[in-house]
Amino acid sequence: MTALLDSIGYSGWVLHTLIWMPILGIGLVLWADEQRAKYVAFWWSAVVLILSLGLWWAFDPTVGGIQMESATPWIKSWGVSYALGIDGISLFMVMLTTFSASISILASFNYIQNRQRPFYALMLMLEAGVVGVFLATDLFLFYVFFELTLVPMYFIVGIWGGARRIYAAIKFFLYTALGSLLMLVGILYLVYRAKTLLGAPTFAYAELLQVPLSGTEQLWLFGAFALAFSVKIPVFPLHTWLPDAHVEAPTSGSVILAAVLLKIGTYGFLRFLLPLFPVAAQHPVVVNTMLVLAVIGIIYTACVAAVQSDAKKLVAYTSVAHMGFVVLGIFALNVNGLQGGLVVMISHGISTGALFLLLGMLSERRHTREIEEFGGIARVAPWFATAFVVTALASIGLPGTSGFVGEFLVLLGAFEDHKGLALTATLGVILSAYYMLPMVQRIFFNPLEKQENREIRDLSKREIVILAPLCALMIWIGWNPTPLLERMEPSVRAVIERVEGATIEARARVEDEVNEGQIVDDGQE
Amino acid sequence: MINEALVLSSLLFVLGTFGVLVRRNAIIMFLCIELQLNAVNLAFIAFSRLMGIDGQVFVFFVMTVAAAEAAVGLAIIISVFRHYETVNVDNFKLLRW
Amino acid sequence: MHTALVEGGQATVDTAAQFEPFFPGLIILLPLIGFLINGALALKHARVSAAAVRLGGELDLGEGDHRPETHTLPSYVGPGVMLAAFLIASVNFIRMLSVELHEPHVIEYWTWIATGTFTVDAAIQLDQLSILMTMIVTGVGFLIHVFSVGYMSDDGGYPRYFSYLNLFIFFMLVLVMGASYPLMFVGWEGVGLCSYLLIGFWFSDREKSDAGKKAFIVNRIGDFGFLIAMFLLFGMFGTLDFVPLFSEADNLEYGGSLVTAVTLFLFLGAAGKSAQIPLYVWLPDAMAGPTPVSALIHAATMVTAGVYLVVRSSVLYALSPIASATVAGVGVFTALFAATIALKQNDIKKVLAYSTVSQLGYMFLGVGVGAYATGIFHLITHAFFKALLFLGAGAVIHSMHRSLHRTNDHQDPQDMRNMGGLKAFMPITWGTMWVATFAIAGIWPFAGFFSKDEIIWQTAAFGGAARAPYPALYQVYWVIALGTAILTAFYMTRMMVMTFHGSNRTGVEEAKHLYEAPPVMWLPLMALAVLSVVGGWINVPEALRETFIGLGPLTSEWLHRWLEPVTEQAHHIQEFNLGEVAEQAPFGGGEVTWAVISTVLALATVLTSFHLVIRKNVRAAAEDPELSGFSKVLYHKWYVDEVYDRLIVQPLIRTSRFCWRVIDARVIDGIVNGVGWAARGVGFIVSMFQTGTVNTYALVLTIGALIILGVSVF
Amino acid sequence: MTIDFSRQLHYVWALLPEIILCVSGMVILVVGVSGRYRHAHMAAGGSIESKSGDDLGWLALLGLLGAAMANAWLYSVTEVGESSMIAVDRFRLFSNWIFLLAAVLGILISFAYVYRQRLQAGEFYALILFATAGMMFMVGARDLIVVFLGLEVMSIAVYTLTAFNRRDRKSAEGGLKYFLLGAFSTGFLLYGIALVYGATGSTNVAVIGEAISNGEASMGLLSPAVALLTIGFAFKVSAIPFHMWTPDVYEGAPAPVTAWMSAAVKAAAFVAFLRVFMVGFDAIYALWYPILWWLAAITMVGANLIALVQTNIKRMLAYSSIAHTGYLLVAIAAANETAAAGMLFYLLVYTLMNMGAFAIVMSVSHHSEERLYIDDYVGFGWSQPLLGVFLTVFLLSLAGFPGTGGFMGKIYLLLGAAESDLWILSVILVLTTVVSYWYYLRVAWVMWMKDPETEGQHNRIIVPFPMRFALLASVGLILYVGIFPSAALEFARTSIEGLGTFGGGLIGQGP
Repeated sequence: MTALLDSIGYSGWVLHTLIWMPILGIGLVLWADEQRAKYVAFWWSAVVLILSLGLWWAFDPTVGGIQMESATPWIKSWGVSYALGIDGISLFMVMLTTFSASISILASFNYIQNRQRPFYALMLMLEAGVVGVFLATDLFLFYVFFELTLVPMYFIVGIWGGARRIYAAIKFFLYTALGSLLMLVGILYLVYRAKTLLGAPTFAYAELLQVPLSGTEQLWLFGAFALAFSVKIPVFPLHTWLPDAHVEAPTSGSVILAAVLLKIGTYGFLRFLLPLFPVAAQHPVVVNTMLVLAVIGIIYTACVAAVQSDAKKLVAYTSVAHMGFVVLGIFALNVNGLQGGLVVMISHGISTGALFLLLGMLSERRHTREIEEFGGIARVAPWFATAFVVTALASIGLPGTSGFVGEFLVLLGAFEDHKGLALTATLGVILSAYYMLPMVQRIFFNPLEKQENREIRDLSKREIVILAPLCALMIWIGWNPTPLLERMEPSVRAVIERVEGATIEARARVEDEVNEGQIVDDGQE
Repeated sequence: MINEALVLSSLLFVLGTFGVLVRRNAIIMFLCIELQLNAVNLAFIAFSRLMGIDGQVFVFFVMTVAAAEAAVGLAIIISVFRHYETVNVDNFKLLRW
Repeated sequence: MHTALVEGGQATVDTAAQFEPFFPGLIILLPLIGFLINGALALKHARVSAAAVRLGGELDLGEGDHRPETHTLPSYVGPGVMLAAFLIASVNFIRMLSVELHEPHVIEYWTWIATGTFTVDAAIQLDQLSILMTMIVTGVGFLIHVFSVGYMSDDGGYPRYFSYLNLFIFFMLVLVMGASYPLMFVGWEGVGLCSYLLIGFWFSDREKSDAGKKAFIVNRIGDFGFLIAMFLLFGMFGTLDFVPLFSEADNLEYGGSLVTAVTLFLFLGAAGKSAQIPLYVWLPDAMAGPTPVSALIHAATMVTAGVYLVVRSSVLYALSPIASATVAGVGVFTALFAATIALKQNDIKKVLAYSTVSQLGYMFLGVGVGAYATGIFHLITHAFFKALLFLGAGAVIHSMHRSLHRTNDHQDPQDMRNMGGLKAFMPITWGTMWVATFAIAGIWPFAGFFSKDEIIWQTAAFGGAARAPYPALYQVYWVIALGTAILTAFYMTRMMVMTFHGSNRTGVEEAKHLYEAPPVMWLPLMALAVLSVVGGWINVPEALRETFIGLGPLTSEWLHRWLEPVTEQAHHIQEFNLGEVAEQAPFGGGEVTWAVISTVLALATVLTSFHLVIRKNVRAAAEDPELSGFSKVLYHKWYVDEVYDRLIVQPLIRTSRFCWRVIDARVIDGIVNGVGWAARGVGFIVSMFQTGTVNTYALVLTIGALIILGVSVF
Repeated sequence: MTIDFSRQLHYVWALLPEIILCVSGMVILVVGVSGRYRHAHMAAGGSIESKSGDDLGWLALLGLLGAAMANAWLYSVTEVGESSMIAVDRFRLFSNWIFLLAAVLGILISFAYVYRQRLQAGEFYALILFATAGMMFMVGARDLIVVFLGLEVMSIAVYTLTAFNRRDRKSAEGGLKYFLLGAFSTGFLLYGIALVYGATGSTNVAVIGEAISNGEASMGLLSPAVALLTIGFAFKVSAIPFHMWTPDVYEGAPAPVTAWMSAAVKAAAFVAFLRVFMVGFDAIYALWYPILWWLAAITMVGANLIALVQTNIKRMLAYSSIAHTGYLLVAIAAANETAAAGMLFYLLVYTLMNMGAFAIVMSVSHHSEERLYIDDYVGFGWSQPLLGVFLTVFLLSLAGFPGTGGFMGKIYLLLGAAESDLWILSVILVLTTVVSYWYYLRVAWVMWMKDPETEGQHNRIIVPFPMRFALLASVGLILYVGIFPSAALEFARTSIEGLGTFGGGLIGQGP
């Protein structure tokens, strides 16, 4: 396989292709006629997916740094370049994106009944944007893609969403934009520092890594970046946009949102926050703040999820809890925690994505998402129920599914230095059963009382095609995550080494400054 | 000498400003503005005693411009009067908030 | 995967040169294959029956040979894979018997999780303990599978049932054969999952579905402890594989706080899985599942996993006197507590459920006093007689159910008040169940006598050890254990009498439809009955064998010696730190004396209670008056469920609601929306300056000008 | 060619674009009052088919083309000798491009409006040309006298244009308000000029700068002078609290005039503002920097907040334009080369996007003054998808979204602010940008996301050819600049060269 890929120069063009193919697809979709747009969009995204699969082999798992790099000057006077690259952290995010994009397009065939062409065009635009976010190695380019993902999502939620779609869309948009614009100022600060150092401004990630920053500067910049990413993740208490957005979004929007958009935040932590501001990232106040927020997120949102009457909202809240695990893993600041965080990201993408797909299929059939409206559906739709139970179990981290591997590693990592917090976070294991099982029971089990429920159809062939790979992945990752882990490890190690490499003097300096009361940690408010 | 002239100029200017603030008749307001311009002219003339001829040249330009402004301004006031039958600015409140 | 297993098996033989495993991977793999086949059939069948449900009816299963193929194949595949697995396990067992195996035999298949600092392989560990557990699981499992063929024959979810059952065996084998804590945890939660699925097998019934959910959630509380223990262990040892971990454990300080924490958290896990106080509440509810499931999961195998866990970690427990005392204490109090509740239950399965909780308590008492092999011993005998009791109860319920169903009677088929006099209709069931009752009551020479007596004796001996940590405490334990044995004899006799003796209370018409279970069901009963008699003879202590109680040459202390490689490390620690155990019980008397006393007491209780209960006028459920006084408290299980609901469940739900409705919706969203509204409010107010009057504009302009002038000039 | 201002005739060459504009304006006036046009216009009765005024429009465009050619030609000349009243530098020429662009777009979008509203085409187009010439005077001025003259040439023409629609009450009212307040503020500006003259003895910006840095100026006169000049310019750029006229005038003025003036007048004022302050008052940066800091901050915050509650789209865009003033004031407060270049670039992009947005507002209102409420846009996107997408692009660009020129402009401004360490101001800028998202996106959601109660209310929208051209050009340029900004950025950056040396920006600290 590797030889075949080499012979076509795969690693030279694939990254560009993954961004530009979907953009090209926008044109194709708009050009196709209304009824065929969905097929065009699906097959196009499937081609992108297939192209991205080659990364599995083309990626060199021994390299810790960024590979397949390429950079073309874009805005010379600002030092901006169109620079792409991939490493163990972004590899799976990219594949997850192409995968969930295809899946969610396929899942929209019935759901989206009007204005199909713009819908699929926006989906492809979203795909391009998200892939770009994960591939960009230039902060300017990253920021551009980061913001570009907002627009299609805004319209997808706002146009094809539910009753309160506009509120949800604008809330999503403003929340995210607030954080990201402050990050922009942070980026510019870095660039300005780079300019005074190098003589010319640069946005290149590799060069910005070289910029020496004082402890105070790091803390401020960390705050700016962390706010942007924390909103995106979302970290408690910045999470309230998420349930609204999820509930109102059409199925495919929810899927993409859960599967990849949230990951942009945690990806940002791994790619930018930790390496760029290593001193701030290990400052005890910062670490403890982030960990406490993560743990609150895990416990609190699990509780809130449990009392939701809207199934989609319930799953939306569980997303916050899952992402809390990721943050916990990241700020454990060790190999286990980070790798676990990455696995949770992947696993959450698959399992929560699948849950949203299933709930979408359910509401397509019944036109409601109220849990109370269902009951006993396993009797009329046994395959549906099977898929749902498998997914739900993966979501609550049953061993043997992908969810367990990630959460286990996260908690293992967090436990090394933060026993109390990790112990509290582990309570999330109990709470996950507390929110998930009652929902499964009330929808699929219990007596089949309502006539409408009796008429619910089982999975169609298309739906099986959508769900089967997802379920297979959940179980495969649960039993054999090593191929994933070994591809991540060098990159994760590089991040850890960078953080640990930040000198002890620098750390001491920061502490002195804090003791003198010069800085206020604004990392999270 | 220059100080007295400047004080007078500024007094005139303040007077003009005050007029604009308190009067409601568009034409009177415009006249107050003219008063301000003349205050400036006075300052220019005063300065030009020390600084040379430029100031006096400037005054001519100001006068010319003031004349042009007067022409346009009065035309606009007439236009407004056609619609409102008044030149009291308190009545022109179609555009607000 | 098959080939990988076999190859892997052959590749790593040299860790124990003498022992040659015989396809051990297949033991695990076979039930998985069975699960896949049955699962596929179940899915296929489910579509058909779903179509029928959608039309408003139920699928007509037909009788006998006319059943759909989805129903015949599981009958062979389900028990078939179990038999095959049992045979392979037996081969391995026999091979192990013939060699001296001091070190566990670990077979690695693939790297499961490897992050660079933490590695755990998908590996199985063959040693004396795991092979024994494997034998129990596959052997008893096979019998119960066979029984199920008869018991479930009328059920619409037949293939689904067998797929769950096979899956359960798969996870149970992962649990007992896994070579590391994480892998054990996979099985640990996996069996929990299957338990959940099987308890809620008839998911259309809200109560049954609730029971499954309750089991899962309560188990997860235990799993929380297991997880924390694993994290602590990883911090202490840097590995979670059994072999390196336990060999490192020798270096730990005796009674250290870390090891105490680890063992206590592990015990939380064990308490969840094995239904000990305070997490026992799910097990009685779990009786909602099909009765063979209760026999397999909730009596013979899964619920004993906690005991297995403690024995597996015996090194750690031996190092922590506090944890051991806790284990023993929780065990003995659970034994007593559950036994009291069992006294007043009328549902035949509930009695057995509380009896199981109680017996599990005995096992924990055993492992808590350092008698690890004895704990396992009771686990084995209990697996035989409790499985037999449940299957017997299953046969009774099966018969009752069919009879009530045919006569359109809506009485509860599990309520003993509706039974009575069944001896006449079901003689085999009656006979085998009495065997089991004698066994559980601890009557010589049935299996339970040897195992339970050993536990009680070890408690006394441990409490009297030279440097025993809390001698008084152990004496209390010993007294309670003895007392509970009497209670056990009483409630079991009561159950037997109410079910099989006295007058028939089913009703005349119904009684015509009562009959003995088919051979496919009673054959396993017979097999288990035999085991319930002779099962105890594998481990008769030297002291008893010197007297007639030991049955002479028929018996041996085999189990103790067999498990010695697993437990010797723990025993060394214990001996080193506690000194020799006592030869005398607290009130004097040696092992033999007390064995005689206890069996006499038990026999006396059985006889007395038989006459007491048979004379009591038991009325059918519908006519039975409400209980009062202390009986009512016992009948209502000390109101523990209600207390939990009041103290834990409801507050949790209320807190959750508060978090959602107040913190999320009011506070956080309130701030978010408030900022939005405030911005627009300010905007609105500021826009009010835009009055439309030129003078206002000029005034604002002038004020601005004055400010700027002021700032720049002064 | 070299221009030597010691020879009076060379002023003609240096002012060639302005002269061409003035001449063509006069020609249009003369042609416009000739019987043919007057008659044709009246006879047609303002029906939409009448194209009588179009000829004059094309004539005006021809004049603009001539000016553009002259402007291009000026790139080839070099200036020698004493510094004069007129600058021939790239800074001026770049600004000229902005005015020419604004005028071209303004005229292109006016065609339909002019005949729908039966405006006198001749005077209308001529006044646009005159005003453009005034702007050019303003930005080319190295002498405060010329600045003043240019300002007045521009202002008087714009006053007239504001009140141009005599049939419309609002137009007249807006014109009056603009006129009164404009003249009032001119008084402050003039007084400032007088005091500068008194303090330094010159009205030439370069000489003033030298005098100040040599310490020859009287600070007692200079500080009120700078304050008064700030007030005068702040009025023209409509910074809060000197902005009060803006919403009223923008709402009252004929829509194409609003579109054009919101971009061009602001640009002219800003460029002159920048030149006077950065070249003339560079040495006393510390004196005026805090004033501009606060002006920028208050303007950004206030305008964005008020814009939130607007229901009329013209008025909303007016407040949005004030908000953009705030962003641009950051550049002046930063006062360094990057900021200056950023300002030029931003003005260019702002012209495109703001006029584009107004052009669509005009087509939705059927080239009249109706249906201007945001709620009238319900269902607009789906019945006019192309226009809807265009408006969305314009709004996203105004909001500063990546992929559009507005984003690049904002980044440029922020980079300028960064160089002067204006971090707090940068944060205010981005925070108020978030606020602005709300009202820009409100239009987007009204037109795409709300379901209309009545169908077909946007079916009769007509976009005549010139406006179509203007829209396509604007969208194309905005996207082009948003995706490939290098050429434009480079152009803006090189246009700053030779403007002067700035040292002031480097001493900036938080106020």
